[in-house]
Amino acid sequence: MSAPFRTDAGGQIDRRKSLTFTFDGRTFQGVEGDTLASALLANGVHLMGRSFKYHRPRGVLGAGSEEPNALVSVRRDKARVTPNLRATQVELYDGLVAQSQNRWPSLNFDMGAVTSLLSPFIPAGFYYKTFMWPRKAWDHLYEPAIRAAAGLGDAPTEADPDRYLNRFAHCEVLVIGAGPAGLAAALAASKSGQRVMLVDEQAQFGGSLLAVTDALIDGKPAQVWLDETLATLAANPKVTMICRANAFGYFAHNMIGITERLSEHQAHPDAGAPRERLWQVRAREVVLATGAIERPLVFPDNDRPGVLLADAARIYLNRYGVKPGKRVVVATGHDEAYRAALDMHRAGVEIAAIVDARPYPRGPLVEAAKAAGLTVREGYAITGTIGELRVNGAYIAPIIAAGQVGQTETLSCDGVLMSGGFTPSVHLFSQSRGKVVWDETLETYLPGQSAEAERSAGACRGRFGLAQALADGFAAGADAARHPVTHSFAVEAVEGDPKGVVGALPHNRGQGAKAFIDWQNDVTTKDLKLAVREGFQSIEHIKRYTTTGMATDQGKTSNLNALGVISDALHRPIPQIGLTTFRMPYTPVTFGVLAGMARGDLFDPIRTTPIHDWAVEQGAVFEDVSLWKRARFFPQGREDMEAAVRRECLSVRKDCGIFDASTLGKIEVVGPDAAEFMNRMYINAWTKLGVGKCRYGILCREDGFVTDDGVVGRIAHDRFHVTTTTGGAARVLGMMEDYLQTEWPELNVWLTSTTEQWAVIALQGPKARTILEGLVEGIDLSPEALSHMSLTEGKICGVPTRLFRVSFSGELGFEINVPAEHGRKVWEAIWAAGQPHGLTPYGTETMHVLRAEKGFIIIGQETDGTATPDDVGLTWAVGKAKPDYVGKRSLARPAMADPARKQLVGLLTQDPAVVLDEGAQIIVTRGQKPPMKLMGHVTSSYHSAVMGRSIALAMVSGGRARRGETLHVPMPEGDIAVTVTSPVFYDPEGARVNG
Amino acid sequence: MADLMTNAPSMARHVLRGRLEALLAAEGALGFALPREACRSASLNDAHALWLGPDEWLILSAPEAGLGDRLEGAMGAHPHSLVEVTDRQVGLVVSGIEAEAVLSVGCPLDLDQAAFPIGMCTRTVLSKAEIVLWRTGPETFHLEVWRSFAAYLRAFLTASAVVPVAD
Amino acid sequence: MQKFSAFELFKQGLNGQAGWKPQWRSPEPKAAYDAVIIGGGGHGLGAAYYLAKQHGMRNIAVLEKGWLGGGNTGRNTTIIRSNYLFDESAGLYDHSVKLWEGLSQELNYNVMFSQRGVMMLAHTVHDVQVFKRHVHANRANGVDNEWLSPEEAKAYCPPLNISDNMRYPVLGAALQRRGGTARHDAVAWGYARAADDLGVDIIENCEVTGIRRNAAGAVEAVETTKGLIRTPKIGVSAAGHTSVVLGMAGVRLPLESYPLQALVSEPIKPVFPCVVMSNTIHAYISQSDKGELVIGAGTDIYTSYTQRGGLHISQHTLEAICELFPAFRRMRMLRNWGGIVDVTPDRSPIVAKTPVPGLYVNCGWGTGGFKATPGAAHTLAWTIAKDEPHPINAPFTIERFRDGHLIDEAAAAAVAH
Amino acid sequence: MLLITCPHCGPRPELEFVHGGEAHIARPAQPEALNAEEWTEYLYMRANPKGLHAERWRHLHGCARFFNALRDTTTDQFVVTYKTGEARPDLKGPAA
Ligand SMILES: Cc1cc2nc3c(=O)[nH]c(=O)nc-3n(C[C@H](O)[C@H](O)[C@H](O)COP(=O)(O)OP(=O)(O)OC[C@H]3O[C@@H](n4cnc5c(N)ncnc54)[C@H](O)[C@@H]3O)c2cc1C
Ligand SMILES: NC(=O)c1ccc[n+]([C@@H]2O[C@H](COP(=O)([O-])OP(=O)(O)OC[C@H]3O[C@@H](n4cnc5c(N)ncnc54)[C@H](O)[C@@H]3O)[C@@H](O)[C@H]2O)c1
Ligand SMILES: Cc1cc2nc3c(=O)[nH]c(=O)nc-3n(C[C@H](O)[C@H](O)[C@H](O)COP(=O)(O)O)c2cc1C
Ligand SMILES: [Zn+2]
Repeated sequence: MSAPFRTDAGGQIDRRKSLTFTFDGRTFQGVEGDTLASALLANGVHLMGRSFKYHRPRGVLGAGSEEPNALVSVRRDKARVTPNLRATQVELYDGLVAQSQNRWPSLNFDMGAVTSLLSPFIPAGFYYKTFMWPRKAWDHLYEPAIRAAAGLGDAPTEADPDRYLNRFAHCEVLVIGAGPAGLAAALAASKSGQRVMLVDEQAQFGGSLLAVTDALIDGKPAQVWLDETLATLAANPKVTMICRANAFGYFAHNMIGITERLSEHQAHPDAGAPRERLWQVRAREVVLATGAIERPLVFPDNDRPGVLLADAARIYLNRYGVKPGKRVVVATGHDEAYRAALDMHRAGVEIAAIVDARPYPRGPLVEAAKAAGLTVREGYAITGTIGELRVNGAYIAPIIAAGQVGQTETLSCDGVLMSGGFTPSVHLFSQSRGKVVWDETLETYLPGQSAEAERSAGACRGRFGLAQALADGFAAGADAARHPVTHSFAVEAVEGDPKGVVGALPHNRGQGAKAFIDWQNDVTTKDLKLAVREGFQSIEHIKRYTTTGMATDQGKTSNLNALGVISDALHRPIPQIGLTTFRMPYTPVTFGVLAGMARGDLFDPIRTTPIHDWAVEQGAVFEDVSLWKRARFFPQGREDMEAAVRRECLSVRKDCGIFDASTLGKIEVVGPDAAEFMNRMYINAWTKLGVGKCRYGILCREDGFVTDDGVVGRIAHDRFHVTTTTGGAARVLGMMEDYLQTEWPELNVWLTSTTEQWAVIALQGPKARTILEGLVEGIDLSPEALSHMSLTEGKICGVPTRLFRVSFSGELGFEINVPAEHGRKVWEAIWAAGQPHGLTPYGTETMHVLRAEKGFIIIGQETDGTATPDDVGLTWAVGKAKPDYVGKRSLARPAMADPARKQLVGLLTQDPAVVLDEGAQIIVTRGQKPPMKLMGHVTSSYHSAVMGRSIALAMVSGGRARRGETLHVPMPEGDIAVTVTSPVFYDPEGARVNG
Repeated sequence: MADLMTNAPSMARHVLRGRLEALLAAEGALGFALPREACRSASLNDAHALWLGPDEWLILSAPEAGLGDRLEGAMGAHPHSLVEVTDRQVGLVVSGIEAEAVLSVGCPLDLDQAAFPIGMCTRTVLSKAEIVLWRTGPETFHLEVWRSFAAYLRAFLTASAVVPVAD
Repeated sequence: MQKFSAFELFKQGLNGQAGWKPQWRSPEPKAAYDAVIIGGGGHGLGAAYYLAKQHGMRNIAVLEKGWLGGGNTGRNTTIIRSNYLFDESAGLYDHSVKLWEGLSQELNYNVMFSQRGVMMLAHTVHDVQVFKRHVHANRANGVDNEWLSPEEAKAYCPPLNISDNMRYPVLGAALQRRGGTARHDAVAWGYARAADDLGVDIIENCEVTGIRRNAAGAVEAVETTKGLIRTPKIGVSAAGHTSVVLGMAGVRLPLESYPLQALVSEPIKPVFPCVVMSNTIHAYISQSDKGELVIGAGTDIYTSYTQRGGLHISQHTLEAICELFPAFRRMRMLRNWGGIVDVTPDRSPIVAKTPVPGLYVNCGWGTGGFKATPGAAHTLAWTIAKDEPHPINAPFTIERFRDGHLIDEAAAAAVAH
Repeated sequence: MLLITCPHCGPRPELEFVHGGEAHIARPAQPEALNAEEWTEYLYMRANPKGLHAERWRHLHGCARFFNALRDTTTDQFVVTYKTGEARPDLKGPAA
């Protein structure tokens, strides 16, 4: 079944390779090289979508990424559904399934079109003026209705199984756009031997050249020149060419974001083949050769299916071998439409008339059309179209005065090809923060002063003709490469006048007529004028009030015409109206390709300790702490967390527990000034700490609030082993480096992160010494030799160790640091040695309970960035004699001495079985109604097995003075009475650390 | 993939920092000058000094050679810091015709030989991990990464090498 | 004021919508006003409205260097909520939410305040602790906030991924049902129209370039690109530009201005019923009435006045969005933009008198001041009119940094949208 | 993503850096000697200029050194970068 509108020969398609596809369930045939749009047109299908607001039937308007109308959903399988794709960019493959959008029940008959009838009452911004009463109806009636009517396609519902890649790239010259200007630029730059990249969003390189049929370049037909040029570039190893590549963003310092479609165009992509790739290209110089976008004419009912841009129609004909209809009206304000008319005429499409709004169009193209016998109606405007789902006639009328037309005539046709001229694509230039300037002659904005190492070439800076584009491109390429090559292209081509028309054509069709400016968002000339009438004068306001230029095409075809209409309404020239901001992306970019490889396990690195696998084998349950996975508890059998933690806690207190503390941050502070540096950083005093001794260190920020803590051991006179919290490791090192490098560079001390050098095994419990005894060499574990808060070096299980005698549980405890590579071996040896002694592995949850029983704080749990050392009961740690330390001056601020500050206390519920909620609030008098007078909150709360009851830590206003007081914790079920106590619940004398 | 990525042979690692006298003394023990040019390495037999910062070098050496002790001994009382980090990180060798392209999936540096010649080394990032990247041959890179990031790095590189990236 | 209503729309419809008048006048500035507000964002326009409406000051002007609402008011992700941790903040933001609840009616302008619920996801044990603390504190303060299990969170927001094979599984969520979104532009326009109706002069394209002080040090005039304007009272509501404006009066502030980006997807049929925020992995998302997914990103790491930021910042956010809503991976970004947010060290705003008599400032809203628009405007107006703060904004002084009475919501949220 | 010239390593991508806030705010030698206003000034008050900004960066994932830069905050273009400890170059605006 051959498609009725397909020509017999020519174009960039392969007629022998037939492809079957469906659109809204109907099966069609296309050929290799088609886009969905060209294939539908070949089958005579123009109606491809419905508009956003009025659900007007819409046909394809353009042939590329500027398309506002023909948006479809493409479905590969249940999980691979993509809404809002432009049919003009969807490459056809065998078996493609496409669906129209925003219509119900069908594209031909859409109930939503009733909004078209209501259109007099729902102008731009109508929703701001109504739906306010009754108040509740907004939530339940109006807003849901507005939402249901809005939106285009349906979001996918399944997780996207496709993969996306990333790529950083660098080059000396990046050329964006591979039309004649871009190709010439790449050619010139490539001669320098530097790295050149050439990208184009289309499936083929060539840009406008792909539809050129009659021009000669350097004596060769354009297509031959194109093929040869591409071959030359491809043969150069320093040239990287990427097609299907949307240069979507121009970022600071010449970084360009590009997305490349890798497999979407294939019928059967390889399993696992990535769908798209993000290129982040840093270019020394950029050449923008992005071409120009054809401008529609603005006249009533210019949106009927069958109304196309003239150059797009020419592309369909010459590149895809597709005729837009049998008999067309060519409506224009620009010479290029004559080229389209001539090509149509040659292909056998009847030209009902060329209707030119300009009074005296002249020039070679116009003459050629006349010579070919085509009817040219000079000084005529197209004033409307007839037809519903497809245009079947056009009204035309002579322009008799500015804004006025004479007698209407009707021409029958099945297509209207229109052209108002071309608008240079200054999107990327503008994104780069270059300033555009208004060009009086061309009546358009052109690139002005550059802000980056960049230059524009070809149609995107108003050099429209083929010869001009080639010459301009070549010069730009040479300039960008700083390589003085020249070439003068010999071009034989008929060129027209580059100037066109901007704004709306005059008509006599009355108030009700809708002349569309922004097709996709259904913005008409009337909407723009209404906005002006309502006082909106800034183009930014008009944009936002009418939504013009805010659809998925970002106004590619509409922005300049909108300015034209507003200029008329405000009686101000266009350049005085201003321009809205061009923003990335140039065309829409898939979320997935921006998210790239960061998904699942690659979302963020998963950091694990040397002992991690052992814990996995034991069935540990893990929690995320910054990037780390930490074992939270080790359930046995069917135990839940509560039961496991209870058991683990009791084992530690009775026998011994083993805990993986490897994630703690570690910093080696080394150098003759190490103690001085520590003095300045930490609140504690370090000078007198003996070698082989440890101290619990507190670090404040300069604003006086506690930011981190950890045990610090003195390894040698000039060497400290500093530990930090797991989450704080990088922050603390960064803070120390900051002071060291920028405030005290004279200090002879250096910092090295050793977090991952050491695996850290905490052994806590009365039997810890007994278990360790047989494993160490050269280490005296006796309390006399290794007292609480001291450290020693020696060997364990044959490997070197830094052995700390410290306790975060209140029991006799050791922290065994061994080189990470040996961590698991040593752990297992200790584990084996501990078996006869009831050694139990425990996780972070038990660790938290044990320390809470002892009243030890956790940074980030008891503190929240607003607690001073004194607030959390650590005044004892302050080195009183020190002149200064980070945070000291801030602690002298008035608020820091406020007796109402929250202070760390213990809370005991009057009912010992009740475990308070962490985060629960505290009030003094019971029975309050909101807003209550809040005195503090519960920071930690657990069932304590060893105490046989619940315990909690809390930050309470003036808390230390409230010991013994009864306070209340308001809960939805009622207040819970609590007694304020010391935060140390267990072994307050601290006898147990001695074993 | 197996040939794209291999584990580097085991080696001893030290971070060397210090004032000039200490550095000169260290050079005596090393038998070669510490590279003073940014992002360059110097080697003698199995010992390598990688410039990481203006007063910071990563010293790689054969595991049993005892270089750390010799360095410490040589620098004596001159202000310095020598910290062993042998176990802190692991070495990974990425090599082959696609090495540059695969690394460029996650590394934002220009890895062209003209910009990143043999012998160049630097801390940088590879996707979400910090690495030390050291070019040891036209198509060979030695990566040093903190050990807990190694699994991520391997998985990332494996995922990066799925399509031919010979561009 | 020409009344907005369905009836009026219908009437005008019969007449080609020809009878609508300008929503506000575009007057030339007078030589002097009783008070001048610098900054025509929601906060500044709102302050003018309340000054006129509640304090009877009619001879006042709003000076805007560009177009109304063109600052952060026109660039934000419109998330509104009041479930802040500290009493002071909860008081200020809930004051706002209460005003939001009647704003469309008060202004006779539909600002599309949509109480769709704001859900904040917890991904770690620490998150759970922090959010539960919020829930408890909010309830005790009379601010609605409730804790949801992962399953309840999914029921509230069906596209949410709660599987535990995520890198950071959802462990629960705090939901404020009264939270939601509003139409940003309408807020600026609605206040402008209502203020204009009360006689306030709204002057666009009028940049303040200097502040003049008299011998006693008090303000006496502003220099602008439209000439000198005398006034004894100046309220500054210039968001990202506050340091620059107060610098004109010699006042230094604890502020830094960062780029903050947002983006929208192509519009789609309704799929997303609420607002979801994840501070831990940096995702902020809702669906607008027009159908786009509106997504907030994080700030860049450096200060800037360029109203744009780096691609990697948007990438980071989309990573999180795609993880949380894996079906959206095939959705496409339609537009991305940036704003300039002024951030204080404790992430709480300043709405206060300054050391300069007659000079009042409202700033430091950082990444989260849209939600506070009515409340900030209302309390700023009060402060200007009475030369002393309203009890609700009394804690939000500049002096709190000197004395240490910080209100540190940074602990509460990395980015407080 | 900015391209930042580290005075030690040369031009490198922003991903390797962290920003360190305003430059040339030296920590007072004797904080105790400062009155409340002076300490507040040191701790919190920032120029936050629209235009040339002297700021600190750290090449964290590179040489790990802090350094200073003059950057125009209205364009994000760097005018110069220089080592910590060096005086702020006497420049008024972007190099012409
Ligand atoms: C991307 C992004 C997302 C955000 N998301 C949220 C969110 O989800 N929820 C939330 O609550 N908040 C959010 N915010 C923050 C919120 O947008 C702002 O806090 C709020 O809009 C500030 O309003 P404003 O009126 O104070 O400032 P603006 O709207 O910025 O108004 C200040 C005005 O002052 C003008 N001005 C400045 N200098 C001068 C001068 N010299 N002379 C005259 N005029 C001057 C400016 O042009 C501007 O119009 C977000 C911000 C951004 C940028
Ligand atoms: N006489 C006229 O008025 C007139 C008008 C328009 C076009 N033309 C013709 O246009 C040609 C001008 O050549 P040219 O090279 O400047 O333009 P071109 O249109 O031939 O090429 C531009 C190319 O840039 C690509 N592109 C645009 N934006 C892109 C992006 N963001 N990312 C990736 N690719 C992108 C397009 O796909 C296209 O291939 C001449 O041959 C001329 O005949 C003439
Ligand atoms: C909530 C919200 C929704 C938006 N939706 C759209 C949209 O649908 N289409 C669009 O083009 N821009 C949309 N924008 C972005 C604006 O076009 C614009 O980028 C933003 O107001 C910043 O202004 P600027 O880009 O002109 O600097 C939206 C902005 C906001 C704040
Ligand atoms: Zn560096």
